Amino acid sequence: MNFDYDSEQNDLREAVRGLLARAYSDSEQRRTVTKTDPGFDEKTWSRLAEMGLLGLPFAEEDGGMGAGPIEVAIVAEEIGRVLAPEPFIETVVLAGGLIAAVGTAEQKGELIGAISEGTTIAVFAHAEPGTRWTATAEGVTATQAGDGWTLTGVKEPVPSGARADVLVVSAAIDGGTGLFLVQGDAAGLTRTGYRTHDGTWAANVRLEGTPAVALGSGDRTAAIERALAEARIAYGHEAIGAMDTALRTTAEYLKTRKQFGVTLNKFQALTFRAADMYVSLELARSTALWASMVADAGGDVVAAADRARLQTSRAGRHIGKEAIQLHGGIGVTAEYSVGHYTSRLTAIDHLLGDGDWAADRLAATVADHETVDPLGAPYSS
Amino acid sequence: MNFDYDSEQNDLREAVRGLLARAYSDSEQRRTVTKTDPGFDEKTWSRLAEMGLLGLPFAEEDGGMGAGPIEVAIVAEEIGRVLAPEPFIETVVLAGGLIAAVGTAEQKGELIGAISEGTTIAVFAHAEPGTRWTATAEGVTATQAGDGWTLTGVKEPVPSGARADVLVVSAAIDGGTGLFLVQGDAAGLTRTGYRTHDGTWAANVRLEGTPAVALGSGDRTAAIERALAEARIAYGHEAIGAMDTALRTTAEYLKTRKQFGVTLNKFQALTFRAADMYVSLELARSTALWASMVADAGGDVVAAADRARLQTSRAGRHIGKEAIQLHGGIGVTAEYSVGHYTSRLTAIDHLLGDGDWAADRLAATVADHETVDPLGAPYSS
Amino acid sequence: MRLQLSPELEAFREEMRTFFTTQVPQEIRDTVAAHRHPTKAQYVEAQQVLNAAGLAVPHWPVEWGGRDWTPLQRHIWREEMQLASVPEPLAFNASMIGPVIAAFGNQEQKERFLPKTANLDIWWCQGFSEPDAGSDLASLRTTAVRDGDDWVVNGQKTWTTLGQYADWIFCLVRTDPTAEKKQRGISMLVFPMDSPGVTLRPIELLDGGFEVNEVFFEDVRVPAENLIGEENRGWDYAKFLLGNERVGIARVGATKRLIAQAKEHAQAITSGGRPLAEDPRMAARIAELENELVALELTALRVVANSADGKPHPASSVLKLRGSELQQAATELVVDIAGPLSLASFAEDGSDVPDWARVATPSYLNYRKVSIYGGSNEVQRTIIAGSILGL
Amino acid sequence: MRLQLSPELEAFREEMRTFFTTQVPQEIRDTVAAHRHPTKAQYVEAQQVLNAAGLAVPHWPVEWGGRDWTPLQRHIWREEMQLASVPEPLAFNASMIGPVIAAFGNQEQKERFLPKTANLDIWWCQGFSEPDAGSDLASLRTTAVRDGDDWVVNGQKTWTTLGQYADWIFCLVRTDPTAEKKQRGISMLVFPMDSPGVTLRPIELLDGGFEVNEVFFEDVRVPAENLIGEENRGWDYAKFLLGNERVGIARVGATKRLIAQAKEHAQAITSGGRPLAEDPRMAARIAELENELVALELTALRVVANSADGKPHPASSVLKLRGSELQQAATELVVDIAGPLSLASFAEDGSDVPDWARVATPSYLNYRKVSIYGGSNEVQRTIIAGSILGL
Repeated sequence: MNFDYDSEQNDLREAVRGLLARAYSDSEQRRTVTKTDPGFDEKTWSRLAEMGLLGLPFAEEDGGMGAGPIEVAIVAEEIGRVLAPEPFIETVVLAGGLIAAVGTAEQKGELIGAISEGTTIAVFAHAEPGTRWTATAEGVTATQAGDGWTLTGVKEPVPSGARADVLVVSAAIDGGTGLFLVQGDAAGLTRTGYRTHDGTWAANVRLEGTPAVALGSGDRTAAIERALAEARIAYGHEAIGAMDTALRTTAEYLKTRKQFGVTLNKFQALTFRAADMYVSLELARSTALWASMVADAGGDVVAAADRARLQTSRAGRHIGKEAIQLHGGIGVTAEYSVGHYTSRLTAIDHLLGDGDWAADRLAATVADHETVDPLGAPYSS
Repeated sequence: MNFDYDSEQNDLREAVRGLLARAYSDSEQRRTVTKTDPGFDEKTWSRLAEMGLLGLPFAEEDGGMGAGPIEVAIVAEEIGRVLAPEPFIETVVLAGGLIAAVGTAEQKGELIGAISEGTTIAVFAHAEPGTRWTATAEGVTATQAGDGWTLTGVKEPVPSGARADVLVVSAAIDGGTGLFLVQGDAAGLTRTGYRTHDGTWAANVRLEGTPAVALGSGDRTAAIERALAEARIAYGHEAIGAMDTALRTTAEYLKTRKQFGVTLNKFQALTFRAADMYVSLELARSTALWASMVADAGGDVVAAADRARLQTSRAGRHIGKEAIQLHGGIGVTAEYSVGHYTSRLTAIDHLLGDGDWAADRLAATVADHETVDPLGAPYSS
Repeated sequence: MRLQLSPELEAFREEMRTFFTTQVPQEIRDTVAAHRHPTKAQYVEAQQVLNAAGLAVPHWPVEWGGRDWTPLQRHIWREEMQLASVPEPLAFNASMIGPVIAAFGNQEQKERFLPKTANLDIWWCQGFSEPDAGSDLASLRTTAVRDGDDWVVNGQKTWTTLGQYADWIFCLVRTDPTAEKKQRGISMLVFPMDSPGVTLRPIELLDGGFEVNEVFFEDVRVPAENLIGEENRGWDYAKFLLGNERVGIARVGATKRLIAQAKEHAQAITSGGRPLAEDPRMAARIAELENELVALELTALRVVANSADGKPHPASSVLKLRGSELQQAATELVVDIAGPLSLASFAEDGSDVPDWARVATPSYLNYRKVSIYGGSNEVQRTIIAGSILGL
Repeated sequence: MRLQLSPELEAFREEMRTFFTTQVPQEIRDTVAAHRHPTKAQYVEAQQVLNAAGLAVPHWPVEWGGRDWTPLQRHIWREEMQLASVPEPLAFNASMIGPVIAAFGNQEQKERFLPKTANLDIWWCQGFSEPDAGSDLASLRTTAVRDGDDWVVNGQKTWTTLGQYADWIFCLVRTDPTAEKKQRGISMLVFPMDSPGVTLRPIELLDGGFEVNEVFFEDVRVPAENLIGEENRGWDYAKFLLGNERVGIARVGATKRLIAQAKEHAQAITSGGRPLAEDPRMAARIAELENELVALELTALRVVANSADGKPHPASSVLKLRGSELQQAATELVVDIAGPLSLASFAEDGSDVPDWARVATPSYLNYRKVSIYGGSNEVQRTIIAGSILGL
């Protein structure tokens, strides 16, 4: 049992941090990039690919780096640290993860390599206006058409849905939810992209008899549940990076900003609140690190993801609100960095299930155990 | 619409405050009184009677003063201010209230006068080990025996249950819950009294074929619900008085206690928390005052009581905890006053339904209204 | 103690409710209800409808359009306005500079400004805060130097709300740098925003909107007659004005409207096969928020019912503090009801996400300001601890 | 990064679990599990069982009974002890004076005190806090004046936990009133509680129990050889000692036990015709608390896993702060589950209220202390803000 990165993992972190620090050395750079479609920097995307980050979790025979959840978490945390808008989790963890999990050898050969090289951006089109954080699809239905399929319905919001070259779409089939591949230029596909409050971009994806290829076959709800859990853990690490910067920015501001002739860190009511932010951050960090270790150890990743999500949601709201309040007016402006961290933390919180949602799922299981042992079953396989 | 006491009400408040200030000028006096059965001062009880307080809400023709919920609230708040242990709400609002509401002319004539004069202490034996804040009885059942009744079962905890001369007992009957009068010396009645954490006394009341007289007849669940609501409002005012003293005691302590060479009120983190205590107190005070005005106006007293209870419960926990924490070690000792206020607030909170209980009842009604108008229906009849 | 409103007040409330819901253009009220920013034209039209009916500046002296109402009447007027989603009379006109001119201006200034201020023919903005003088207003640096019949103003203001719409600005400037107490030596000047040397820079906020600005002054010449009240007394006028600012800051009516909308939305959202509104924890969360709001409204009523004698009720300082917390809790509730839909914040045509869900998070982020402006919650706690608890 | 314990540590944990649940008398563990205060005899018996097995003072130097365990092993040892409701070795002996004597005492003192201290043959109590020196320990007033071969001690101590059982006291006294830095001039003396001039007054707490005391010293003569370490270095020893005090202060195992009991009780209580445990809000409340505790346990593991090199992990200061909050939240949960039954706190025979419900509120009230003693949560926030955030 230990929480230390090994030297390769430390090297990875330093490398990613360096790359992203150059790309987003201040929040103005990010603001410029996010103002226009696709909402991220294609050049930075290529650099992530060159560094091998886009193939990190995939098997080497599929064209990946054969690394694991710990390495993915390291990248996610660094992304959160500077709010890099590149769709790393959407492409690598969600879409890529599903392709790697249920795709045929042929599909993997075709897509995993292309994703790893950065030449193909794939995203998971799953959320529907009528559903709420489920692992199943209802609004989009799949119909067999000859040896292919056609999809009809609406997916929204789909992060980076307008930019994606390939969409992994969940759709209702007989006896469950299936997964399908839809090309960006497919017939009967209408994508309307828009900017979201946190500076990323999302889309309405309308499918009208759109031709699609089955990704694997049959009901894939379990695979979706697992991929969503892995993404929740990765977003949790992105949130940790964001909270870390938000807290450091706030502490720095308290040390330098003067009111009534003294710096704000002379006001104990403010410094105590910063201390409470630190407490929230460290507790969430421990839980996020643990969740990625559970995934790495092959434990119950869905349960671990719910725990990480609950803790991160509570911490993200606490830190996001306090970071602005302790700054005062400048905190609500788009010209200063800290508010964007609050905005992104709010987005992450609502992407795949918020804290109350996770608490309700955990509440359904409290009777199943006497005490929770994070080092024991079901977390450590 | 106004929140001011009229001159008579102000006089009443001053008189009660004066009487109780003499009886419990410091917390040691109260500690001595509460250490031994019956846990209150019979002399003080007589003085309350002489001042007419024990007959306050009863009709003059029944031997009461013909006053209303506002006057009862004034007395309750003064009781809370010094934590007077006398069973005013138990006897006057609950037992007396039920007798006045459903008793026959004869029963009223016999008991209301005696309660008002302080010669008879009656309490409502309603809680049962197996139930949780309901208006009905299950554990105690009533059986017709000739022209009388016998009761069998257990009531606990019953505030002042061992001292009471007369018990108003709720019991399961065909088609609901009936009310019955049981004399303190009745056959088959076993009462085991004990001290409770807040310095009051309660009892286990065991009935084994105990003879009883019906108070009114038939199902009295509605009358019980109403009496419990009136008691919740009165306890709310007792809590306001207790919170007020707890906050004033804490503020005084911060002004006088020195640490690191300065008085504690130089520490902004502490004074801000005292400010938050004030906010909780004033919001709860407004709600409690309003609830007694609703009762006075003949509005929906049950709904108003739930609102007051929720607000008072949240405020009582907040203020009770902070009062101790801002004092430090001395706050958890029985030799200093403030902890007893926390203890009593905790007792009040669990007597007739806590904040979550009230919130659940209110939650069942949120869909019934678009907005809440505290001056409109159903509160202002 | 009495719960009911008197028959007269009941009638008054009914009169207000009827007027606001029938006389103010629906499309303006829809904009407010949808949490979109009204246009300048909409603000002006709404205030002029109110002013024509004598409902724009009831708290002013009668001779300038006031109604001599009791604090309770003013409370009802304001709450009904918010409940009906009517844009309130522009605070800078109705609650700030108007009352200051009425109280401290000379007769000529009153005649020149008050009617146009009440009718929003002049749109005023506020020049108080500066980059290094936020909560610590008294340390402001903008200077005004007397030169002949003019004051020459140099410096910078910030957080000037809706300055982009403003015709005139009322400004705190330092006229006596030598005064040993920095509160002294401050004066209040008013001048047109199109005066030579005035430049304005809009500041984008987190919701993508522009409602505050930086204003720069470079050798702006202001005629001496534009000094309000006495020279170097500006601090007193500012305190008087900020006192008015706290009035109605509880915003109970607006939060009631927010919660009512949230309940409607929670009925429309499906979660686990049933309306989200029927989820026990969601229902309890709404019930708790409604109850907190009842407590706040009752506290506001206590304050207004008791402040007839002029001096503010001690509990009044609670209103801004808790009022802002409940506004923020209500906007957060709406975001959580929108859930995954809240991501589609800037969606336009071609989106299947309902409009309320799109504006949810921008509103939530924008409302972080309400615990900061108009005397931050930290300032309110300082007042409570100091003035009320004597700490 | 690795989740699993090594096979060796798994075996170690199993060994601890087996020992604690089979070798420590059940009736002592039942007392602890029932939140009753153990008797002196029970404390002594439990510690001597542990000491006989080398499990009382594993963190001491090996020659005095230590085991040279890693921080992670010590963590597992402590957590398993709490999970099994075993009374922990008396902190004043095992975590405070023992390590101080081992580190700073002379050989004679070590031989004289350490074996008896480990075996609880000597029951130690702490003489640090004074009526006017709580969190501000350095301003203590109790004096020790040298007189021949003795020190003569005068003054008063307070919050002396379980002093009524104590054989000896370790005491901070001022030996150099002239030292300009008040931290200097303090020394540590040890002496028997039955020394002439020592009187003890028990302080009743809110739960009706007596666990703290005032101790008065009137011309108490203490032989010079009872000075621990060097004269006027007492402050350093106190800091060293209070550092140890923070170890294991998260009390995760104890809180786990509390929550497990709470869940059991919630199954037994009927509310609205079903077990209270099935109420959605109660279940969610328990789930949130369990999750907070998981986060705390993982943070504690992070700290111990990384503090092998000696210097404490920055996050360690979180443990006391959140650990006390979660202990308090768990006791509050039990009170709310007991509901109306929680009133019957001091019921005895003839009550139908289960024992756990009777002790619920007294425990809740008593646990208010855990955020006050051993460095109040305010002190912890000061440490975090200062040492970690540099504020």
